[in-house]
Amino acid sequence: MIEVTNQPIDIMEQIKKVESPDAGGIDVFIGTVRNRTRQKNVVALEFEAYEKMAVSELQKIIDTTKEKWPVLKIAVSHAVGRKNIGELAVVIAVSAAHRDAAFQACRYVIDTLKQTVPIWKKEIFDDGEVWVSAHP
Amino acid sequence: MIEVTNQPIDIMEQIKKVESPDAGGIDVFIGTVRNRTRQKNVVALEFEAYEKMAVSELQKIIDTTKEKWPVLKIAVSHAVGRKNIGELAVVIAVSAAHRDAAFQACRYVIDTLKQTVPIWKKEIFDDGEVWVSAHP
Amino acid sequence: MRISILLFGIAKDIIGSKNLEIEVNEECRVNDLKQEILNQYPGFENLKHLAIAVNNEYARGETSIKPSDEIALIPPVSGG
Amino acid sequence: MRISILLFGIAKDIIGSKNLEIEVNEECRVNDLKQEILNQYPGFENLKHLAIAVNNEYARGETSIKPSDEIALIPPVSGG
Repeated sequence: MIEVTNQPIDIMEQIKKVESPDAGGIDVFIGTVRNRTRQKNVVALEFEAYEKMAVSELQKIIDTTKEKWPVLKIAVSHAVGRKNIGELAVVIAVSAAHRDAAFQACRYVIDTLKQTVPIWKKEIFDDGEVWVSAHP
Repeated sequence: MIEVTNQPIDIMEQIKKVESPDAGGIDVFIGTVRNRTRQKNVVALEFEAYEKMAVSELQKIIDTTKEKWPVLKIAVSHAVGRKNIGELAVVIAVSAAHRDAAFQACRYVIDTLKQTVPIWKKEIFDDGEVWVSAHP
Repeated sequence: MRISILLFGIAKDIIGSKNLEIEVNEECRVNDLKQEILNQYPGFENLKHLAIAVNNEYARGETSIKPSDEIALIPPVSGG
Repeated sequence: MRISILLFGIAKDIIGSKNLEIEVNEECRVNDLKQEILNQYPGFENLKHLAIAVNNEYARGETSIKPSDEIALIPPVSGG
């Protein structure tokens, strides 16, 4: 249920992974490449991952999430490589019997992913590039 | 961006409606028909809507949501008719520049939809049927 | 005057029809109509609550009703 | 002993390579390695923080390092 991929992420494939007859709700978060950041025009993002560790950190997040909320299944797909405006950076799908757990768990996965998973994002502008969050 | 339909809901169609180059995140809630409720096996759900009013109440929810959070686009599709286990009852997609607004707005839409939109759900069991929430 | 009312969900089951025709006084407000319905169909007393929509909007009790209005009974909703 | 370190993101740019070979004392802990890297490559001082992973896990400062370990520099992450 974890994938770090240089191919375009298939949203429906991620959703199908978490479908269940026990599910009353599925929450899906889709991170897309935005055209602006801090008042500058973004041309593209370039994602790099320490793949083995990224997968194991994502597995830890999924395990913790399942301890914290009564969810059924969790799927995470994160992109690596160059992604243009509107393309997908990450898709997280969480199914649960009740929607409250699905929403809270999905939010927790993306928030924690951004803090701990060894994936790095470079913003590419017309006039340069910046590794996001690297500097204080 | 609002649809009350007796056809199967197309999740990707709803997501495509809210895509935007300004979007950094899309949150999608998918309500699916669950096989159990209050310790009983559900065979199917039957949804009925007062369609014109349902659409206008959904529009009010969308308008209020856009006042409360900085979101870009909101799409809501709700099913009517008989839906079997695993089929889709509702899909809500919300795009925003930042994920916090997308999550909160999506949650608000489904929570408020369940309180105000004139749509009714009948649970069909092996041994009978019940209009959900009708009685105290 | 004669009022035509749209019925949905359990309201349809209680009355056994998709529509209800009911005779009310000329100066009829939403509260009066609701009372008249409860008098004629005590089954509604068992519901958690019962709202009335006038022209596709939830109506307050004091709203006046005309025969040309589109009126609907709104039993407790349960979409989603 | 000689340690091989995997580099990602801005760490790769600072050192100008995907790998760093570095000579450290036999009894080397994660904190010692980090100090040695900061001494040799002051560019890392400007980062918000710098973690070290040993065998695909975030490592504590007191963790001992063996040449057979898979070691990586983890500059501030920014996935999602």
